Amino acid sequence: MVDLFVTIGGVHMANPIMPASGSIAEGMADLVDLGKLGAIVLKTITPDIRQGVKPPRVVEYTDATLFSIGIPSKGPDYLLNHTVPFFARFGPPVIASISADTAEDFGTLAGYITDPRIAAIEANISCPNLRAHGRAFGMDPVAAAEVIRAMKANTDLPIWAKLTPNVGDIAEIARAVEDAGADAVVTANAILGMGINAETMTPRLGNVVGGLTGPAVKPVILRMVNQCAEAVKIPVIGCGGIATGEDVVEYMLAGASAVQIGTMNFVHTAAMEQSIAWVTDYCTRKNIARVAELTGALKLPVDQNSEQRGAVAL
Amino acid sequence: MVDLFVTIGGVHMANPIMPASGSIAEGMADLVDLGKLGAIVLKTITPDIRQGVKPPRVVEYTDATLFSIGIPSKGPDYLLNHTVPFFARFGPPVIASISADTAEDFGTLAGYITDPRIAAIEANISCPNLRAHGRAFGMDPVAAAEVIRAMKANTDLPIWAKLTPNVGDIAEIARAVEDAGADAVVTANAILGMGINAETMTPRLGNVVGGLTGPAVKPVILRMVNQCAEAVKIPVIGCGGIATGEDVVEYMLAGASAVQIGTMNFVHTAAMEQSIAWVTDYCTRKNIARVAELTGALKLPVDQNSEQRGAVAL
Amino acid sequence: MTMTAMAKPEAPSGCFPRAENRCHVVSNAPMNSEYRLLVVDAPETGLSAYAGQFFHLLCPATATEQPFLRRPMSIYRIDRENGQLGFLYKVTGKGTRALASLAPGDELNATGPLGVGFSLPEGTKHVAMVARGVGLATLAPLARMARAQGAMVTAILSARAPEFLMSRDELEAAGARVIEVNDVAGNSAPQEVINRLRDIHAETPIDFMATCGSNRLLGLTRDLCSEWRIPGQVAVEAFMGCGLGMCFACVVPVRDAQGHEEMKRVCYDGPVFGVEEVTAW
Amino acid sequence: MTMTAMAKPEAPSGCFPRAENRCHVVSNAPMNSEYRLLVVDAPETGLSAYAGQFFHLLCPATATEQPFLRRPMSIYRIDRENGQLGFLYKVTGKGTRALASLAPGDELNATGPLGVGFSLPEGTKHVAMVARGVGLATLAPLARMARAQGAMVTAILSARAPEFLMSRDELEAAGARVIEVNDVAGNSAPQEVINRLRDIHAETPIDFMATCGSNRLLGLTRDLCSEWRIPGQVAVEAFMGCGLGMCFACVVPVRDAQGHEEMKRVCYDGPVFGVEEVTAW
Ligand SMILES: Cc1cc2nc3c(=O)[nH]c(=O)nc-3n(C[C@H](O)[C@H](O)[C@H](O)COP(=O)(O)OP(=O)(O)OC[C@H]3O[C@@H](n4cnc5c(N)ncnc54)[C@H](O)[C@@H]3O)c2cc1C
Ligand SMILES: Cc1cc2nc3c(=O)[nH]c(=O)nc-3n(C[C@H](O)[C@H](O)[C@H](O)COP(=O)(O)OP(=O)(O)OC[C@H]3O[C@@H](n4cnc5c(N)ncnc54)[C@H](O)[C@@H]3O)c2cc1C
Ligand SMILES: Cc1cc2nc3c(=O)[nH]c(=O)nc-3n(C[C@H](O)[C@H](O)[C@H](O)COP(=O)(O)O)c2cc1C
Ligand SMILES: Cc1cc2nc3c(=O)[nH]c(=O)nc-3n(C[C@H](O)[C@H](O)[C@H](O)COP(=O)(O)O)c2cc1C
Ligand code: FES
Ligand code: FES
Repeated sequence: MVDLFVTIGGVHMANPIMPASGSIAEGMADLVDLGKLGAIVLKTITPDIRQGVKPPRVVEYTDATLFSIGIPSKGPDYLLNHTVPFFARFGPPVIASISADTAEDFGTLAGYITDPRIAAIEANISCPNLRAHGRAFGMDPVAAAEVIRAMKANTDLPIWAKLTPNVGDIAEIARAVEDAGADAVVTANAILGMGINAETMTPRLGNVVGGLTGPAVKPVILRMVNQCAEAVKIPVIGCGGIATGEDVVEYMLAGASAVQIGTMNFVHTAAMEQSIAWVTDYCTRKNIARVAELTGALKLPVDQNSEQRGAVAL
Repeated sequence: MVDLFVTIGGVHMANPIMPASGSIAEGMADLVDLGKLGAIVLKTITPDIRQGVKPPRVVEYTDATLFSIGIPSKGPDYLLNHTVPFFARFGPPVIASISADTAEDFGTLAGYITDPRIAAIEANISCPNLRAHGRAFGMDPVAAAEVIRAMKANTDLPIWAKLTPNVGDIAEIARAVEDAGADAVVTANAILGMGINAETMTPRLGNVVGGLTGPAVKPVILRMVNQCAEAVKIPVIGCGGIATGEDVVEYMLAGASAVQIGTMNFVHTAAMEQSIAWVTDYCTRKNIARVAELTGALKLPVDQNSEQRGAVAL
Repeated sequence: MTMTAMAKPEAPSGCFPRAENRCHVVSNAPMNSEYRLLVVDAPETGLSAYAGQFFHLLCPATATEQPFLRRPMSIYRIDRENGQLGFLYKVTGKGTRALASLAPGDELNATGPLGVGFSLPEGTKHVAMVARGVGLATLAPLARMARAQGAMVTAILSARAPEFLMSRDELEAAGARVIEVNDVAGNSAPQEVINRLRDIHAETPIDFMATCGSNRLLGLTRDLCSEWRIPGQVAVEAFMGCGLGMCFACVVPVRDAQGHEEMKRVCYDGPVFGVEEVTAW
Repeated sequence: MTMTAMAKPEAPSGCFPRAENRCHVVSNAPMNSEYRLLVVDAPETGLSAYAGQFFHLLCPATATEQPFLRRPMSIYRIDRENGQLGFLYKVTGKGTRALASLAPGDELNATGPLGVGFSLPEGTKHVAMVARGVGLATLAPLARMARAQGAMVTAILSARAPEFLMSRDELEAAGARVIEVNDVAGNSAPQEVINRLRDIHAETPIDFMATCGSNRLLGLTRDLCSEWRIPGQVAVEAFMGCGLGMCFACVVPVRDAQGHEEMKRVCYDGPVFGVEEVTAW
């Protein structure tokens, strides 16, 4: 019997696999036994009610997608009165995700939704910071830390900081949010991208830019997870392009303590369940008693320090 | 007849298509008429002689590759005595590419290889800066600008600054090198990534990290080209995942004045020639007299300012 | 509360009303130069589909096409007796080209049934449906549903030219009266169709209308429904990510009775909406 | 100057010695449970290949495999008379699984001929070659080349078990004397092979050796060559990016006569090197 339990930033999980924010909603319960997941991460909400951006909202690539949704949100009351009760009944810990236009609003919202049915709050700091010309909070260590501090000041729930990959040095941001009190980091949100239709000479997305997600981004985010894991002591949750249990293992070897699966839920609703099964088999045949032993177990060359892994030399 | 001529940072080119540094070598001349290219960009050299990193040096993905080569270099004398004469005889302008451990070394090397057979020098600032713990020069606007200034002080040849995509705000770096005197920017080098073999629990590359290249990176680099083109007045050369003439057009619409094709040369040696033909057909059927008219011709929504394109909102 | 929401099935706890159905292809024959009919053997869950719902099809990778996302296809035929489902599709891009490569015996992974389909008010006597192109695929099972509820069905099928018209047989087999119009004959213009419908209504009053596939047809259906004060529904299309209401990619603006506009998910809140709810799409 | 460099063909200006050859598959039959022989009709440039060179094959996308990079395969048969090329390959991963799906009439895009192959010193009288596994594919055309130059050829073929042994016919047809050894019979251990070679050398002196496919065989070949003071060559394998000397992915450490080690490209400086040049790979 493989022990799949992990504890991530104060949250006890039956296994290290959970959906990424925005990749499941009520509809998933029509096909999948949500009780089997390590945790249930909800879609980001904002303090206000939002409709999201102009369609088209999705572009397809060979093994990636470019989505731009614009965080449609029904606000915190809907979350507490409808979404949380809906998902809480399945058993796994429920993780809320929030976003806001300013650090203070992050804090206020975190306080407002603090509730025993919520196990932790994920801070989606990839969204635009109104005070910084639309740059994401997560692109600046100071702004990122402010968000986490504002949230910690308003709630006792564990805070997971979901980093943006659109930075030069993600380890620096991870360190900043750790110092500000974050209980875990999620690495990472989507990579900013753009699609163009040559025939019409127009952007493929109503919002022009969107987030690149899906298997194609895995090598990039895997590297970032490794960089974060080397930089901080709090757990790192890997998220980016995971499709199979093998991907889960790769992320854990790179340093992740748990993982989130996003886009693949749209293509194969069984992706999370199958990944749990694959990881269990892997540990069994490798004689690994506890899945947590995989975290950071990558065998790196002894003669290479981590500084030598900070730049491309082609 | 479509006019394919473009002038990029002081270099006159018969068409806007050229190989990316490191994607062709003498062997290409055995299959392809190099005389048809817009320019011939040579592999990066360093002042010293280097053997490169430990194999394995390549990992394959669905439509991307992760390479880590380590810039093997035979040094500047070999460049001037062998490489330049070999490529100069084909006709298109020859662009040298250099890298070094410090800004001063960039300057010295640029001066040393200044030669009438070389039309411009590309500064590969994606390589590690020895003074900044291995972070790339191109990750820091100050270091990037220093490199360009050192080169400009030592040569009259046009300088193209080849940016690294491993930054949060590529427009900031583009502005810094423009201010330092760069004649064009190349956007961009490869995205830092990592591959792991779950079975062996080891990195897939001898060097652990490498550069992700090929079609999968196109949406990300296309976005960066658009950001650079909005930020600077000097020409932007698009480079990342281009496989077809359609990709070339997308890059030009996003703001590129010319493009470089890298990884696809390894798969289809005819990729550059076929792209030139496709772009010619495209312009013909769209009644576009000069290919240069495509640059920046993307029709953006009128109600969205460029700040709204700086972050992901999913 | 919108009318369509009434039809949303309640998920019985512990059982799953939707599934990734692993179906076997029975046939996948061309109907004309553009359309193909894909018939598959389907498991129980798949067969619980009703008119207006759709499936999200995993299109196979081929030598030339590797579609990443699934593709939505309306359910065209629900044959519970033979345990079969049918999809009528137009070969347009990489997903449908890949679908066209399926041969009898191949597996098709079809997630569904999905979405909220048509809901016919009890006691409906005469359903009029107007459709063009692939919209026909969506309306065919509605004809069967209406007949089973005892209503009469008149279907106006519109096409570019007579040779592109499909589903006449399917609809007639369902017990519908079929009227064909086409651009070549010049009798497919909105005003012509409106005149036809007025005549039909004068003969046997229409008390429910259904449409899909074109903004023009939606416009005329909405107008007639409002004039005759009868309910009408429209099946809407949108680019999809998940098909399950999770990604919010497939939204269209929907107006409620108070005139408030809200973005609704075609895959989960629809694809069938009241004609008065949908503005343009 | 390494010995192998002598064989590098000079590119005649204005014409292209290598090409993306668009070949048509003649046959692609399994030889045993692991190996297949792919025979294609090839254009002129492809047919200019010689022993030890390779082609970089574009493996087709299939429903389950989409290899992105090409795959290097040694030239196993060069049949200029019939305008055909043959590749003997082992089905191991996604590229070779995709190759296995090719049917007669399909197109194969084969870039080549590539690399520097074997070069037999003039006047060579007796070539001994030792190979195991797929290494046989590389050595078969060398037998023909040697016979054409008037040399006698002895080939020691090693395999796990007799049923995995291949190319006996191909080699005998080329005029080689073939000796089989295998692990089951217990006569394939290096010392056994060395003893065999000593006996052969005592009978008819060997003045050139060739090998490939295993570090153990390279070691014994290097030792015997140095003992007998004869030249020997080895065909090396490495993971490749471009196959054309452009990406520097396929390097191996190569030592020159002065003991200087340098990283050389298997695809462009090799794949055939002097046995004394290659350390381990
Ligand atoms: C609820 C619903 C039911 C549908 N029922 C049918 C049907 O019964 N028969 C039929 O032929 N078609 C139907 N369609 C349209 C069908 O989904 C598209 O034609 C198909 O997705 C095109 O895919 P492609 O890869 O061949 O084309 P491509 O043009 O290559 O598709 C590229 C992308 O655009 C999307 N796309 C393209 N056209 C459409 C469209 N009209 N609607 C939504 N997304 C689109 C694709 O899903 C894909 O993401 C339906 C669409 C929806 C939303
Ligand atoms: C010059 C040369 C000649 C060769 N000739 C033959 C031959 O005649 N017959 C034959 O069966 N094989 C030959 N090989 C080995 C053959 O190229 C590999 O078996 C093949 O690339 C495996 O690809 P795959 O996708 O099936 O396996 P995978 O394991 O899926 O390949 C994954 C990656 O590893 C690389 N790779 C895997 N194994 C090897 C290997 N042994 N050498 C180099 N790269 C490898 C692949 O190219 C690919 O990039 C040769 C290799 C070289 C370098
Ligand atoms: C349609 C869509 C909606 C998303 N919504 C959110 C969101 O609300 N909050 C958030 O933090 N991340 C959101 N994400 C990002 C994912 O949670 C995840 O970080 C990203 O998709 C990378 O993982 P993947 O490659 O497995 O999809 C969304 C992604 C997609 C594709
Ligand atoms: C094998 C390889 C070697 C490269 N060598 C160099 C180099 O020497 N200098 C450089 O500036 N970029 C180098 N690059 C980066 C390319 O020039 C290019 O920026 C990158 O590959 C993205 O383009 P692509 O997606 O078209 O390949 C190399 C890329 C590859 C794959
Ligand atoms: S397609 Fe994902 S919400 Fe409708
Ligand atoms: S494979 Fe590219 S240099 Fe050899």
